[in-house]
Amino acid sequence: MSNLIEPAKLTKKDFETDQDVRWCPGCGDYSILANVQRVMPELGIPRERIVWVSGIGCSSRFPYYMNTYGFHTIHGRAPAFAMGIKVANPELSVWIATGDGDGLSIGGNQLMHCLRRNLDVKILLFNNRIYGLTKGQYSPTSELGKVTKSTPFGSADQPIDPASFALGANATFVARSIDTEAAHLSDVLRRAARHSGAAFTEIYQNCNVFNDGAFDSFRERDVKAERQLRVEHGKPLVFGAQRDKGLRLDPKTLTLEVVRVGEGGVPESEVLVHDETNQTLAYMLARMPYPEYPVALGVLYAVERPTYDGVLRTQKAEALARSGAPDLARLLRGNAAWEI
Amino acid sequence: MSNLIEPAKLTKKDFETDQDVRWCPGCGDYSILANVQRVMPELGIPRERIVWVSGIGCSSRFPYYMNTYGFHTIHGRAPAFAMGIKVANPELSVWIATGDGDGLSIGGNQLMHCLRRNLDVKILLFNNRIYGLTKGQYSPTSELGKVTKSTPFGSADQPIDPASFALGANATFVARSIDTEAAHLSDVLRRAARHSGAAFTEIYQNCNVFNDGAFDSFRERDVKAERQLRVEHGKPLVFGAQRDKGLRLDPKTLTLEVVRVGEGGVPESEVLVHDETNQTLAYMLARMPYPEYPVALGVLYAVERPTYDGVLRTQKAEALARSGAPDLARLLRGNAAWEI
Amino acid sequence: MTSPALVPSSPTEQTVIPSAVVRFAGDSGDGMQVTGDQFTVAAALAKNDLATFPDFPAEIRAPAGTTYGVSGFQIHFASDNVYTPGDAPDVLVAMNPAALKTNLRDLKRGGLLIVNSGAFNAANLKKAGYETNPLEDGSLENYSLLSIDITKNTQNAVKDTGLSNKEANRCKNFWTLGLMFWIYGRPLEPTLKWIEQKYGKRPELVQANTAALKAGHAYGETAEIFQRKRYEVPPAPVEPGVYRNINGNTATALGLVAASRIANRELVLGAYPITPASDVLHELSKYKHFGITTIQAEDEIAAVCAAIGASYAGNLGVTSTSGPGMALKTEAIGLAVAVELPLVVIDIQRGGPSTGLPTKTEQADLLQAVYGRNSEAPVCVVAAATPGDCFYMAIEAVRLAVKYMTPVILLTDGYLANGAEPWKVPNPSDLPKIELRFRTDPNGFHPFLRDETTLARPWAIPGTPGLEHRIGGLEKDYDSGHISYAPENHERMCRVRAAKVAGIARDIPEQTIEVGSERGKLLVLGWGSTYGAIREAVQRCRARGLDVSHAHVRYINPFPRNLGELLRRFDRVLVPELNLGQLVKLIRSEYLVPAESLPKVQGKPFKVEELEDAIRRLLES
Amino acid sequence: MTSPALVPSSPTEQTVIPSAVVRFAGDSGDGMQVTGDQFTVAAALAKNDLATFPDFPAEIRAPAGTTYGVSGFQIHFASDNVYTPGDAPDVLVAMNPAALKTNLRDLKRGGLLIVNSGAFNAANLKKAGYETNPLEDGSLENYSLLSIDITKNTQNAVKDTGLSNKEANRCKNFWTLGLMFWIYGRPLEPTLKWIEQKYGKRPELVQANTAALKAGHAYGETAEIFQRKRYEVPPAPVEPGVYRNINGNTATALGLVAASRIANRELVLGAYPITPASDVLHELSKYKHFGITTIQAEDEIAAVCAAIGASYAGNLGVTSTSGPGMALKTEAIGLAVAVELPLVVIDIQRGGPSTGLPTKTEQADLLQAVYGRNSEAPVCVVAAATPGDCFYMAIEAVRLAVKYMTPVILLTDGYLANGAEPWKVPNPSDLPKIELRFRTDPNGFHPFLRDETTLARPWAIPGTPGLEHRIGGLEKDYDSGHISYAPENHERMCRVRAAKVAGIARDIPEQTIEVGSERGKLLVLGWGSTYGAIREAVQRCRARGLDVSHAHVRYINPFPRNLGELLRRFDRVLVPELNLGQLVKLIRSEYLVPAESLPKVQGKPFKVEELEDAIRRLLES
Ligand SMILES: Cc1ncc(C[n+]2csc(CCOP(=O)(O)OP(=O)(O)O)c2C)c(N)n1
Ligand SMILES: Cc1ncc(C[n+]2csc(CCOP(=O)(O)OP(=O)(O)O)c2C)c(N)n1
Ligand code: SF4
Ligand code: SF4
Ligand SMILES: [Mg+2]
Ligand SMILES: [Mg+2]
Repeated sequence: MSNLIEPAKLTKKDFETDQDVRWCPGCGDYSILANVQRVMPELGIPRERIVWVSGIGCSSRFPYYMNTYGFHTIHGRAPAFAMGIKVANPELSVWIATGDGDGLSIGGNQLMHCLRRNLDVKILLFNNRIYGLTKGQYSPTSELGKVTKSTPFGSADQPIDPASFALGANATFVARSIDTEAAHLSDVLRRAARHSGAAFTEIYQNCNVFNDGAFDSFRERDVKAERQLRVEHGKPLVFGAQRDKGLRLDPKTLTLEVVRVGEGGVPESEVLVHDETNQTLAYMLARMPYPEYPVALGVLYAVERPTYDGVLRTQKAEALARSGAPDLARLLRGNAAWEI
Repeated sequence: MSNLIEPAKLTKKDFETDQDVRWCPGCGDYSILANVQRVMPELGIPRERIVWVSGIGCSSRFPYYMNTYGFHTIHGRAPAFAMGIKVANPELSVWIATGDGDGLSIGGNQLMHCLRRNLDVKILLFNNRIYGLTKGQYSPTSELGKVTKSTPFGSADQPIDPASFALGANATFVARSIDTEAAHLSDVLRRAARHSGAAFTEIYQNCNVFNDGAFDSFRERDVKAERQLRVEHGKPLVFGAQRDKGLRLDPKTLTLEVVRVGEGGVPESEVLVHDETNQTLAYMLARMPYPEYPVALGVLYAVERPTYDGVLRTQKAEALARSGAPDLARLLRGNAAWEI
Repeated sequence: MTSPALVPSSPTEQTVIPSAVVRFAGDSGDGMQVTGDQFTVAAALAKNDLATFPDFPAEIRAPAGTTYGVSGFQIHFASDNVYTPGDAPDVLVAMNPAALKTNLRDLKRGGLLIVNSGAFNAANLKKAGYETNPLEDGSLENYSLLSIDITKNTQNAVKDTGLSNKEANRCKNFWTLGLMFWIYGRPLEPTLKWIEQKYGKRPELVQANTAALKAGHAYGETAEIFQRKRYEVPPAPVEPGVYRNINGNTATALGLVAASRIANRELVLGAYPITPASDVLHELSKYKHFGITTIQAEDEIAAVCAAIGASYAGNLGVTSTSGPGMALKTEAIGLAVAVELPLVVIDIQRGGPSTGLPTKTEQADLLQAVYGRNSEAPVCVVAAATPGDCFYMAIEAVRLAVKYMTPVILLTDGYLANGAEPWKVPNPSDLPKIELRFRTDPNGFHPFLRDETTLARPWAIPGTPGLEHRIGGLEKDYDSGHISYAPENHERMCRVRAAKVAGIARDIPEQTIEVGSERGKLLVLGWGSTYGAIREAVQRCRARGLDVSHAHVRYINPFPRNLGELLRRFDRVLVPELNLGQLVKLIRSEYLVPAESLPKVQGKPFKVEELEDAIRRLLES
Repeated sequence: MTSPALVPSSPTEQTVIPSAVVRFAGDSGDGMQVTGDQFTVAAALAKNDLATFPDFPAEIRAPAGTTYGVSGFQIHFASDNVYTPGDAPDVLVAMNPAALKTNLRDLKRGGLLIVNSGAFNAANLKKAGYETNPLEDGSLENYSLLSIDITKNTQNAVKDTGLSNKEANRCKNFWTLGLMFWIYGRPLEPTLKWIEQKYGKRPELVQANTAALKAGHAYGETAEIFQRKRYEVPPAPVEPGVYRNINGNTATALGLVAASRIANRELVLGAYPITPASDVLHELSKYKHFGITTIQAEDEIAAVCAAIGASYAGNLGVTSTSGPGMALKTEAIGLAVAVELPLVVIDIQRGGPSTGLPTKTEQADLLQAVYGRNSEAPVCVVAAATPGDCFYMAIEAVRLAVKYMTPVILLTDGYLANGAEPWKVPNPSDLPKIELRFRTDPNGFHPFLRDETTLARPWAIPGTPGLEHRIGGLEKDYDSGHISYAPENHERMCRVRAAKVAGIARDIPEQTIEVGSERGKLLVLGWGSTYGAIREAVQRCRARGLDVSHAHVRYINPFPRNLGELLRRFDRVLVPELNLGQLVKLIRSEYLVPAESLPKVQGKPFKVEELEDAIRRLLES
């Protein structure tokens, strides 16, 4: 197989499969799929070196629609499969598609350890704040008091914020985007792809069947400028159609406050500047209560740290260098053999 | 059983069992046990209403030595058992003993969900940064590069900080103490006991067999004043034998800095004051890199939020009030029965 | 438009038939389940015996018109006892080409085929994969085809109500139902009343659906073609009483509520959603005022652990799931065995292995239930035979769990879960008794002190003064309950745990023969949801003079105490199962009888015909 | 102090005996494992055949002097073949009262009992639960007691080395070893060399331990009492070759390394620590330069998933665990069945149920291995018979897994894991071959296209251009590999997966008889670690003229193709197992032979005597 010529430049079509896409019409998963299929060719990775791994859920059907290698595994464990794959063949570009149920309910432990290990994989968590595939039970990201089939009196547990969970778990890359924000999502995906290490991206995704409109209050065209804060490294944290609002730190209380910027308000210099290497800032941004604060989108946090697979690779190389070519006969003999 | 008289005031002895304590001589678990047995009587809860639940590990042997109800379950799942216990009988005072392996490796998911649910249980995580019971493999809290039986070339994964994990998981109470600091540990335990909701307490515990001295650099008598920061709500964050060091916020970089306080340094007014209701501050304190910063001990975070069991109880009471006494005959008939 | 009479105007034209099988099939959006439900109510009110089975698409909401978006509902109703929803429909209603495509092969040769010709346009034909229009290419000539433009007829019927075209189209199912009501001579009132209740808040919908229903009915009345196509299925000789239609999951949930009331103990369900088990969670979560708490746990492990925790604290701990979830619960079930706490585990089996066929039925978790734990960890395993039986077996599972301080696994399956049958509503006072005994006396107490008869340890719950004690998964001393690694003690404990579960055989009914004589050439031995199909097949074979009997085990571990003796009374034993042969393995190993396996693993129940054939082949061989 | 001769000075006094069983027992801190190891090396160098078994305390480091802190080491060495570490010791060395207390009952009546009287002080006696001093109260009169103050003798021997009292005491085990060497006429040099290597960095320790060893030896030489107590166990007729001592866990690990080299493929072990499996992880983690990657995962689920992921990516994916961990892995193993990827799962069984007896042995995960998954999820199950056999069965597991694209479960247990035997080191070129075939040709490829002979699907690994494809746990179409819910297809797929695993029977050796004739009155059928005990028992019974044979299954699913026929050649079949009867269930159900169970669940292996008794009883009944 070595007489391969430089592969022709790929297009979106190259990443589409012949399988009928079986999400509900109108599901936010479609736009994410299209977006990913558009971004993938830009990465310059041959299709055969890309692997999509997923658990179970509507979102976890994702690999079937990507014309790459794909492994639709069991509920919640995609990160563990990905660990085996990446460690076995570090040349592969490994992507995980998961949901708020798959990744944060049953799969919370695998996700947490994948992030802290900093395994070099890209994780897209489709957060629709509901279990879609099992037809509409509340998820760990559903709001308190959520009425669903399994909670007719409202859910009794506090939700978790995926990004803050990821930060608490020591992730090296944490980002957020929205299914319908094509350009923004593409930017975030490109950044995630370039990150060396576990890149965690939460994507707010509308489940129009069981949780329709969950994100409308900050996703709809007419409100989004006022309700979304697009963060960019080195840029001030301002938002609003007129870019007239910003985040300021109250150093006394160590809290963020939304301030009017410019005319009638504070000068932009008082507004915090986004520093994606600052874990504390990322954490504050991730956890801003909504709707008192806007929803922070973009790359909240990104730093480089040794990857799990990278360290293992180095160890292997060093061991080989140190011990020389493996000698099975010697190994089997051990160092306390005797001859008869 | 209703002709009970007010129970006599209990003493430490009342909480000791007749079982041989089977930890290694010198293990930090002994001091934690003694401490807990000392604090328990103060809580004024009759022994029969206290339940200790644990997973598997040296630390998880804890319940056997407490003369209360006790359930030594399976590895990592104590919080889930506790959920069933507490929901079934909210009158019980439920305590969990777990380890860094039990609670953060295999049991990470159960712990995370217990915290975000805010189940009203008290969780003591004995962090010895090693798997004791299985004789010394590295744990999720072991430092990167840790050489153990299972990692002769050093571990390849970044550790997780239990307190920052708990905060990211939305815990309502997060504290830290040390096995050997009897008074401090007692204070923290009393606070945890009083907290309504999931109270997470990490206790640094020395495993003198497999990870001896893990905490010596900030635990030993001669260094501890300089290396420990004892936080107290409303008090300035100062430390040092001379109380001449403090933490200041650099609002520009949103980072903490260690400053000299008083003579030749900054005035105490510039030092941050601990606010245990501030999640961001708690997070920063939990994550301060050591040894550049001191180790923060005490109640890092404490807020009240509805508890999972509390909400369920309310829902049940409301349902009963609304629907009246349950009528099984009517329920079985349903609303589309016919008679023949 | 003239309003049709609300009762059949010309009853004399009805052909009396003993039974009929009807299947409604259409797009997910076509409302086939509602149609089926209403048709079922009508059959029930006409005192037919009946059984129904819905066939949901695997996809949540597949694009309209696709074959994988087809939703179906089958009903079998008769003037005699009905045991299954029927092998092959006598009547198929196909609302679009996809529905025809996926369902036609089941229709009986010569059966009545009603299609909505209005949906047979080019786009839909293509989506269904038809190259030519089957209504026109002669491919349906083996059936009695009634091609009606139901779309147009419905639009006409509702045009005065001011509904949008889209909404008007949604009434098609009521038009169709009206027509079917006419064919089977059913009154319209109950459905009209239901429409009123259901859509009360939107009068225009009440009006439109009413109009559609009546128009469909009138179409039957007036269209020439129907003169010779009306049927009457007379009432079945049903025991008098109050009846309701019930599916297995609802019956299971109600059984648990009933058990909780009978035992006078609150119940905690720990569950994680999974098809086809989720409805047990959904149903139970409605009954907080019955003292039922449902916990939607973070995963199946937490769900079962929470249930065990609840039992430990003195509530009835229950967990419900399906195959993959069962696999995850096995470690914790092993703990419940070791600490000897009551626990009810409900496994609503589905097609596997792994994720498999999540929406289809199978009986292949049996060996997992009996053996799927590390080490010697015996549990009691029982299985429900019909949807209504789920109610009683759920109560039985609770009874055994608390009496023997043991996990009990109740096996049902996707077919029982969603299949429905009329169910005689029991009087609560007639239900079995469940007596709970909590230890309160500290005198001589230790947590593994056994009851001499049941071998159960005492249930000593936190909160009881003086009984403070510790339990756990390590081996315990027989005489003190403390941790013990002593060799002989371990064997003694393993044996007593096994003896305890084996002893349940003394507390359960002896195995009976459902149908047929007590000895003979062939015994068909079934378990679980195959009950109806086996029973009917054996009855039919006996009617033809074959020497065959039917026995159905509800208790699998332990088996009824007389089972071996009963099996040996027959020359041969055939074990039909929806797996590759699992019960048959247990039977062979336990009794050394050369039982033969009749496996089927297609995600579908047995057809009565398949079983008849197998019985005949076997008796002729 | 005079230095004793390094070779026995008076060889003529030695009694020649065919074999001996010696047990060393003392406090965890007494160095009994080192003593045992050195004694083993000496026996090996003397060309005895031998087997050893250590008995670690369950606690990590129990307080000194307690009964639960006793650590033991037993060795059986002989001039003939040795199959077990021996039922009951001929010689017991007890270093303190607790060791005496916990071990005495195993000592043969009249056996030699060497005790360190220096440790029999009031405090130690009390900790061991003695009310009177057994050395003085006449309770040991059934044994040949040698009470020596080893503590004092050791202190005297090392007093010149300047060690602290505490350190001096640590040399007691070498003094004892010296004495034992004298009794069995072993040379001191190898141990002296070992001491030199081991303590080289601390010369005072080298000096002290050397002195202690020699002093113990000299004590034998000079103390009157020993004149009639020296034994010689002549060399065994061992095949020439290079030997090493090996325990089961090391053998398993080396087998995996060897398999990886033979197959020329890197291997990934995903594991989560658990007793008694952890040492496989520890051992394998040393061999990075062999291309072995070990992942200590966050839990057992992640461990097996990582192994499957590694297999998917074209490495050899392996996971190792024990009972409770197995329970957690079952869901993922089901996925490996569904996606048909190679996977080796090693279950080092321990006492259960639940946490059970974590440090003790048991064979009770067999049915879990064979049946413990949801739905029809057949896997291959094999079992190792001896510590050294673990090496070969590990290779075999890898060979079958990759050839048949299937999970293979390799069962060993705590007894094999820690038990050791001399092992003839194989020449790598003599090892079985493992050929890997990766699909590279996109022509006509689909992921579930099967090899006609093996029925295996192609291994098509990411990175291969043109083979991009998707796999998962949903059912797949036989002909295209795409998701399919079609009924007949599902049955076809279930059957082909079953046929594939069943077909392995063609690829494994036929079942042979280990000992005895090919037909007869009684066959003792064993599996796993009971090999040695059964073999010896059957040999002894045959020596007494009983008509009994021994067969030992290494392949459990599928069974060897001739097994049924072989079983039927015997009047009766007895199946001894360290469980309540599991293999016997499989045998009865598969072959309908009335095999009888001989269960033992005590966390301990069978004694040869127990088996002999059972055989005799059975043949006499
Ligand atoms: C072990 C196991 N438990 C439960 C299920 C059922 N199940 C499938 S998907 C799902 C939840 C999916 O939620 P999410 O990850 O949010 O995906 P979505 O469908 O919302 O995209 C559940 C509970 C399963 N397949 N396997
Ligand atoms: C399912 C399962 N997997 C693995 C084990 C083995 N095991 C017992 S304790 C333990 C780790 C304990 O570590 P930690 O919680 O830190 O406790 P410590 O002994 O250090 O106090 C492990 C891996 C087990 N008992 N059960
Ligand atoms: S159920 Fe919701 S998440 Fe799933 S495919 Fe449908 S719309 Fe999308
Ligand atoms: S191994 Fe470590 S943690 Fe466990 S009891 Fe011993 S000292 Fe304590
Ligand atoms: Mg979701
Ligand atoms: Mg630990």
